[in-house]
This record gives sequence, structure tokens and C-alpha cells, in this order.
Amino acid sequence: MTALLAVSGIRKVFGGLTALDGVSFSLAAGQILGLVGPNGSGKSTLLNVLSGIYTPEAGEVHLAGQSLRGRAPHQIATAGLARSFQNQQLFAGLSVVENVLVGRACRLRAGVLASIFATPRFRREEAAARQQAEDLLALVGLGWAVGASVQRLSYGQRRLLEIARALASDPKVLLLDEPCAGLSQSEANDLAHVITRLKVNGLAVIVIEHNMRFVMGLVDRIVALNFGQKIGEGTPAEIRANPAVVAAYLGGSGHAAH
Amino acid sequence: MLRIDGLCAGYDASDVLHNISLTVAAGQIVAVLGANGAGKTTLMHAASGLLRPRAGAVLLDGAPITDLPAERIVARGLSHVPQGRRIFPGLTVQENLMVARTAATYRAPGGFAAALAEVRDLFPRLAERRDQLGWSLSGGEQQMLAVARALVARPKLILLDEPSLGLAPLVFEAMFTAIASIRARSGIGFLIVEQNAEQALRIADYVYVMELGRIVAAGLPADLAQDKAIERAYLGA
Amino acid sequence: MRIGAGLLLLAVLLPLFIGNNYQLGIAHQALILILLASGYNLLLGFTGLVSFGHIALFAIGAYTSAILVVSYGLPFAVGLLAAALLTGVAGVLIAIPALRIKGHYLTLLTLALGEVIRLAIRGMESLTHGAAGFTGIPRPSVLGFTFRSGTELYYLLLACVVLGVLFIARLERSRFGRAFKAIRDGETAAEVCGVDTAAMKVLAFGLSAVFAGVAGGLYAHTMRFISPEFFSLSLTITLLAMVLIGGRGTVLGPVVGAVLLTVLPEWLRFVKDYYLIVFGLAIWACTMFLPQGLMGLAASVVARVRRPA
Amino acid sequence: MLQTLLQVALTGATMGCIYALVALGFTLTIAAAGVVNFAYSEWVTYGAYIGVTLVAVLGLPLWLGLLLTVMLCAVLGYGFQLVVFAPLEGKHFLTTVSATIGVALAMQAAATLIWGPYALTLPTFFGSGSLTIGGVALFPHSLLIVGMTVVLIAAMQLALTRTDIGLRLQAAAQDPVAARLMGIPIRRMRTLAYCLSAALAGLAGFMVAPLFVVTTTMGFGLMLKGFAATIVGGWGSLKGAVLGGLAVGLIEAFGAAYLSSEYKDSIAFAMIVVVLLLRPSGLFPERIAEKF
Repeated sequence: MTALLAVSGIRKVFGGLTALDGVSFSLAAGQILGLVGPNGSGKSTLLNVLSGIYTPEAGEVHLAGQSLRGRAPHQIATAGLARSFQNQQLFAGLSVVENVLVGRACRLRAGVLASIFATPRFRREEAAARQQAEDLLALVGLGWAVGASVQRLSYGQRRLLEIARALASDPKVLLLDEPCAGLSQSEANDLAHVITRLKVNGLAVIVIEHNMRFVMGLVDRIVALNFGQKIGEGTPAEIRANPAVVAAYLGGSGHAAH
Repeated sequence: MLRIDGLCAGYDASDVLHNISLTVAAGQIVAVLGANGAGKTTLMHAASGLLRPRAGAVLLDGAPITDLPAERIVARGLSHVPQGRRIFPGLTVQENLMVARTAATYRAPGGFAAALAEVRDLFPRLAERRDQLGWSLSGGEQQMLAVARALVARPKLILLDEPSLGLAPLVFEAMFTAIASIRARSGIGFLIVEQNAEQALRIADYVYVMELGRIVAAGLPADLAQDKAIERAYLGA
Repeated sequence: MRIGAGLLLLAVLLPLFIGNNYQLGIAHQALILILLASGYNLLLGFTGLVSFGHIALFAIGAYTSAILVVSYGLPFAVGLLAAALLTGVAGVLIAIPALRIKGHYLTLLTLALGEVIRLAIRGMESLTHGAAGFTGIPRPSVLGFTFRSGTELYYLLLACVVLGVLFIARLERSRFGRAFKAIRDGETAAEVCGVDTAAMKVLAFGLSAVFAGVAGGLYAHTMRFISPEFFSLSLTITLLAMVLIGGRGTVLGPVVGAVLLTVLPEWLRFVKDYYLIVFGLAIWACTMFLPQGLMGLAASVVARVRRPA
Repeated sequence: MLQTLLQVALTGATMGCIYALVALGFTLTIAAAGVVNFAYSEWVTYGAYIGVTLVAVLGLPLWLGLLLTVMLCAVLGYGFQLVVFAPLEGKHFLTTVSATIGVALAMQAAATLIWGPYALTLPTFFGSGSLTIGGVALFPHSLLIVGMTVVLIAAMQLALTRTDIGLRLQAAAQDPVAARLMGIPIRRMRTLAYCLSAALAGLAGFMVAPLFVVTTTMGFGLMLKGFAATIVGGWGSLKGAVLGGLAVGLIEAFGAAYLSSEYKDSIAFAMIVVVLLLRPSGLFPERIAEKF
């Protein structure tokens, strides 16, 4: 079976600092991958490379066999890779359901004239998109908030909305950057529940998270980074027992290797 | 010296710190360990006045400083070395140090000159780089300068936020050694939040472990290393 | 919707209550400025792009139509269409550097571009009659019917405004309106959500330029005289104020703002000397205390009234 | 030939110095508070009008008029900080732009009410005569402008790099959070920047007044040149503002002399367009530190 997402030899340099150095891993459909590592180890940089915000100096990303080299972020989204942000980035001037509809943007085809004259095709497309958006909101537990403004949502609810928005493009791979930050324990549990349900439908998920209890319970596999390099990969249990990973977190002889 | 009592703080819609209490005695080095996102930096900001706490108190030498703005807390003898160093990029090393002077700098014997001499002793590299602009320094040099700036203010206690961040292992080992020697010669206390447990444990007198905005363990470094509380906090149970 | 229908009814009946041609002239101006401000709102209010060169597009539209109709004897409809096309192209051309240049740089770039265009119009005397202005522009005529009287002209302009405002109302509820606002509220997030932000910005610039071009063409044939001085920076500021005071990012905001700022100076003639002081302070007060403008205020009042019920 | 060249260069340098002062004051608030102040034009205008009032109406000697004008403008800047800028802190760019534009409009209209719609004049320190040296007409006032600008910029450079308060002002501009942690009251530093900025505007208005006439729109034209200087020199860089101002003044003078005086005013705008299209960070960009 070929990997859904194949990342190979990613290298990213800022000024003189190598943020990512030859990172490779792959991911199959329906898998959840945890990305861990100490502060500044390159996790967020990696997500930004995957979603096209940064262009890597070297390396390739293939999504379903297709190379993503040189693609703009919106093209990568169209290709089937969606993400959430570490610091929430919702559209404050749009209602809850409109936020989700923006996430659907790359699947909508109606032109300016069709929109202006509200052709039957435009109406069908809009109605279908709205239905899907409402379904997604229901899925993440925000069905009650469809027409509300984003300001009415709590911090945790906004995170869920971000995920619904990311899902609106029917992605094959979903990247979540610290989805639990600022969530209460019960909200985090709800989130884990949602992610597990998505996995059943064949969605592949990459999640950066510092809440280790959350990560360890949720993911199939973990990739650990330190100083921009992959220092370990395996099941949660393997990672917890991996001396290089333990050293990266706690300090110690593991550093001498670099 | 420093006492933090039932501190709660957060940003906008989210609570980050829940009922944090800790103390740092005079001349003590106390480390707060925890994974990224545990709330360590928020704790520093709330202590130094950059973030107004929602509840709780911060006491320095028994006097409350909870509601003082950051720029007035420095004068009370609490210096904060922020994450990422925040060197003034367009000022030279010398100018960065000059900007950090306070009334206490001059009250101390020898004034600014003595402070500069002390900095030169601790970090000879900075003396060599005296006239270089802040942005041109390496990460390690910036961290030295950030600590040096705090020293110039002649504080009783320094808050040190992730001194190891972005530094190569050899460089931050030297940094921690320098911190220990600062304490040894001038009796300045430190509250260090750090991710790199090993180095912090090496020089700390007492350690707190934070997880998701709460203190989950506290004790002497040797005891904590034994009971794996730190490892749990970082890697999950 | 209900507010819009109410306003439309008022507008249709208005000529019945207007006594003289002078007042009708004010109404003409207000209608043209509604069109101009609505288009500008697409850029400023919906997409969050602060351009200070919009008036230059208005000027290009006015001169294009005037030159084609007067100097080349083409019909009004052709002149207006050409004005729309040419300004649309000019808008797209401005959009290209705007993809790289952001924030205050974009503001200053467009301000400079606008002034360069205005000075160029003044300089090209053989084509535009320079600073003296362009006179003798005929009234609009379509299919042999000439809009001679003020009332006829009024309804022609009103029809254009209704079409323009409907266009924007429809656009707002489509993927384009949502994409524009998403860019305004978070460009990176919009891009990552799959919005082709570059294409959308070009579209916003182009569409708002077409509005400016049509408004310009109508202006030339309504006033029958245009000169470069009219298209100066102070009109840019007025335009900005119309959108801000009315409510940026709303369909009816520019309508309310344009009417208010055209009619108010007339009503306040008796305080003539103080009017500009009041106007300036109103812009300031509005940005400080009514960031969403009058329409935003109306919306929050409505929300407050409805909530308890 | 050479005489014309020198003459044009002198004209350009004179205006360049004025533009440099304008741009310097304009840039100060950008550097210190991140604020683009569209009311800056009125500070310049008011500087000229206050000068006219003090000298021509109240009959004060010129030097005293100049001194008082600069001081009154500094007070104006202080008032602005309290009323206009403090509430704008942390607001969106568009908010700052439109708020300051509104205030500028009101001030301009108020100037018409106070000083009337007619152009006023201000005498120079040396009468209206000119010296002719080697066929080049030297206006003593032009020389004064150039000399004063040079001295002033040197003094400012010294004050910013050699004095405590100057260093603290720079620190507050470069990193407000770190500055607070050093015990620097950033609000007070910003106030100082606004006062300085307004004082420079007043000085520029006073010095340029004898070259032209004083009108309510004079400041606006100068501010547009200041924009150009800021863009050419590099956004937020004080050195760039000075160099950019000189560049705009010289290019404008040479353009007017050798190309077309008709398009004199478009030259500055054309420079903005060209520079922004080719080098969005300006010709002399300040080194900006990496965020790591």
C-alpha cells in the first residue's frame, strides 16, 4: 500500500538557523500521527512547510502520489490538505456557518455572473455547501451556533469551529496545530472523540500537541523532532521508552549526538 | 523573597494559570519545569507585571507588586529576562547595557562601572562585542547580554524564561554555569522556567513541575528525579 | 432587506418632493457617489485593502466617456461601456503590485499613483483640455432617447444605482463575498482554507474599478463639465468618510454614507465655515466610537431590541 | 552651464533639507509608536501660521518667534498624544489613518477660520536680497535652512545615541515590551516622540514660510513630499528620512530644471511609485533583526 502523505528530506533554513534538517515520514489513510518535540524543535515550521506557507530549501511532499512542490497554500488545500492554526485564526467578520463555508471555497465553482443572477446551478451548489457546513458544525457539536457570530463562541468552541472549517474542503489529510491549547479537560476529550470519528472515515491526521496524555491516547504513531531533526518514530509506548526522546525533553546525553 | 500566592491568569477567552503558588527564598535558585504549553511563560509575565493576573498575589519582600506595571516592578528589584531574549536590535551591546540602568545601579557601590566590570568578568565575549549591534549577535551572545542587562539593574531576583531555547547544548550548559556563579558571588535569586530539565536540575535548589497551568509536583531536585514526576509531565503517564 | 426596500421607495418618490433643479442636481450627485462609494467599499470594506487612488479610476471613467462621445462622436452607451472596461483593466493593473505591497505601503502607492494619473490627465491637453476642463459633454441618450430633464436623469441614475447595489448584495452572499471578507479578516488563514487570495484581490480591484468607471462616465454626462481639480485627494477623503461613516463592509453603509455626506453640507450651509471642522471631527469621532459606522450601529440597536423578545 | 547646475543644486538642497525635516518628524512617530500620522501636514501648517502670528502680528523678533513656534508646536504634539493618539493605541492601521485624516481636516478648516483664507507671508532673517557669487544667486535664507538642518540632524543624532533619554527612546521604539522590562516608561517615551515630531514640523513650517507663502494647504503638499522621502529612504528609518528628503529635493529640482517644470509635482509621486514597485523596503532600509 502506498502512503497517502509522503514527506521526504525536508530542509528549511531561516537566516543561519536550520529549522528543519532532512525530516522524512509517511502517513497512510485513516492514521493519526503525533508530532512531538521540545519548544523550538521545528514542529510548527514543518506544518507550515506542509501547508505551503513556507517553501522548503530541499525535500519533497507527495499527497496521494502527487508532488506538492511549488504549490501555493490554496492549491495545496485544493489538493486535499487542510489545517488548523496554533493561535486561532477565524474570520471575525463572518458568522459561524460562513466561516465553514470559506473552508469549502476551493470546491465551489460558480462564477461571478452565476452568483449575481443566482442561476439554478449556483443555488444548488450553495444549498449543498450550506447543508454540508451545518452537518460539520453538528459533528463538532456546534449545531446550535450556525448563524451566530464568532464572538459568541468560547475559546474551546472556536477551536472546534476551526476544525469544522478545515474539514469543509473534504481533505484527505488534516493538520492540527496544538488543538488542545486552552481547552478544558472535558473539551479536550470531546475533541479526541471527534478526531477518532474522522479517522474511521479514512481521514489521515497529523497533530502537534503538548498535552501528552491527549497525544498518547489518541495517536497510532509518533514522530519526535529535536533541533529540526527526526530523533524517533514509533508507537506511543516506543517513543516513551526511546532514550533519545527522553533526553531531548529532560536534557542529558542525547544532546551530545548533535 | 518572592512569593506567588494563588495566581490565576490568562488571555482573552482562555484561562492559562490555575491557582499557582510558589516561593523563592533569598539567594535561592528555583526552577519551574514543564512541557511547552504548560503555562510557564504566562507565569513569568504575570509575575513581572506584563500580564495582569485575574486573581492571586505576587509579593516581593513581603510587599505586594501584583498590580504594578512592569516598568515599575524593575525598580523594586525584580528583573525579567524574557523568552527570546528581546535584545534591542538597533542598539550596541554597550547601549543595551546602558538602557538597563536603574536607580539601583547607582546605589550599588561602584555604580554602573562596577556593574560593567562584573559583566565583563562573567561574559568576556560581551566585552569583545561591545560596539556590535544587537541583531548581529549570535543566540548565545544575545542570551548573555539579556542576563547582563538584568544584572545591571542590580536586582534581588531574576526571572529567567527558557534560557536554553534555540541554543546549542554546549552554549546553554555554559549559561547555566554562569547563572550558578552569579548566585554564588552576588546572592541574587533566580526563578527559572525551563524545558531542559537536566540543566535546570543541575543548579536548582528547589523544583516545581507544571502541567496544563497547574503545579503538579514540587520538591528537591534529587527527589523529583527519583519519582519520575518530571518524565510524566513531559511524556504523559 | 427591509431597510433597502424602504430606501428604494423613498428614492423613487423623491422627485415628487423636490422643488427645483438645484436640489435635483444634489440628488444626481448623491446617486453617482453611491455608486462610487459602493464600489470602493468592495475594496476597503469587504476585502480590507486601503487604496487612496480610487478617485483616479473615477476620473479615467469620466474622461474616457467624455472623450469618446465628444471627440469621436460615439454614442453614450459605447462611451460608458468603454469607461467601465478601461477602468476595469486599470484596476487589475493596480492590483498586480498590490499583491506584493501591503498595509501603509499600498496606501501610499495608490495615493501616489492616483496623483500621477490626475496630473497626467491635466498634462495631456490635446486629449483632455488640461486644467481648463472638458466642456460640452452631451446628456446621456440611449436608443434615441435623451435624458434631458433633471427628473429623467434622476431615474436613469437611480436605475444604475439599484443595479449596482443589487450586484453587491448578491455578491456578498456568494463565495466571492465570503472570500473577500475572509481575506480582510485573515489573509493567511483564507489562503490555507483554499481561497485563491491573489485572484480574489485582483477581482476585488477590478470590480471596484468598474464601479468607479461607470460612476465616472455617468458623472461626465450628468455634470456636462469635468476638470482635473474635481478628482483631487479631498474627494478621496470624502469617499473614505462615506464608507467609514456609513459602515464599511455592509451593502447599505456606503449608500447611507454617500447620501449623508452629499446632503449634509447643503443643509449645513448656514454654518458654512464651520462645516469642514464638524465634518473632520465627525470622521474622527466615527472611527473612534462607531468603528462599524451607522449601519453597524443600526444592526447592534436592532440586535439589542430583538434579544429580550 | 555650471552656474545653472549649481543654482539648481542649491535650490534642490534647500528644499531637500525642508523635506528632510518634514520626513524626520513624520518618521519619528512611525519608529517610536508605529503610527502613520496623517495630521502631520497640519502640524507643519500650524508651525508656519504660529510663526506669522508671532512675528508679523505680535511683532516679536524672528529668532524669538522661531523659538516660541517650535515650543508651541511641541505642546501641540503633547496635546495630540493625550487626545488623539493615546486612544488609538493598538488599533488597526485603517482606524489610525482615518482618525488622523479627520483631525487634519478639522484643523485645516479651523486654520481658515483663524487666519483667514488669504495667503500670508513671513519675512526672512536677512531681508529679501541675495548675494551673487560666481554667477550663482545665494539666498541667505536658503543657506540658513541648509546650515540649520545639518546642525539639527547632527544634534539629534548625538542626542539619540549619546544621551540616556535618547537611548531609551530608541529602546522603546525597537522593542516596547523589553523596554518596559528595563523600567522604561514607554508611554512617556512616545509622548516625547510626538513632541519632538511636532517641534520638527513647526520648525519646517517656520523655515519654509519665507520661501513661499503661508496657506492652509501648504502643509499637505509638504507632507506628500515627506511621504516620498520616507518611502525612498526606507520606512521608519531616521537616517533614511534625511537621505530620502535630500534625494526628493534634488531630483525634483533637477527634474524641474531639465525635464519639465509642468510635471514638477508629479516627480515625487513618480518616485514613490517607482521605488515601491522596484524595492518595497526603500533604498536605504534599516537592518531589521531576525526574530530568533
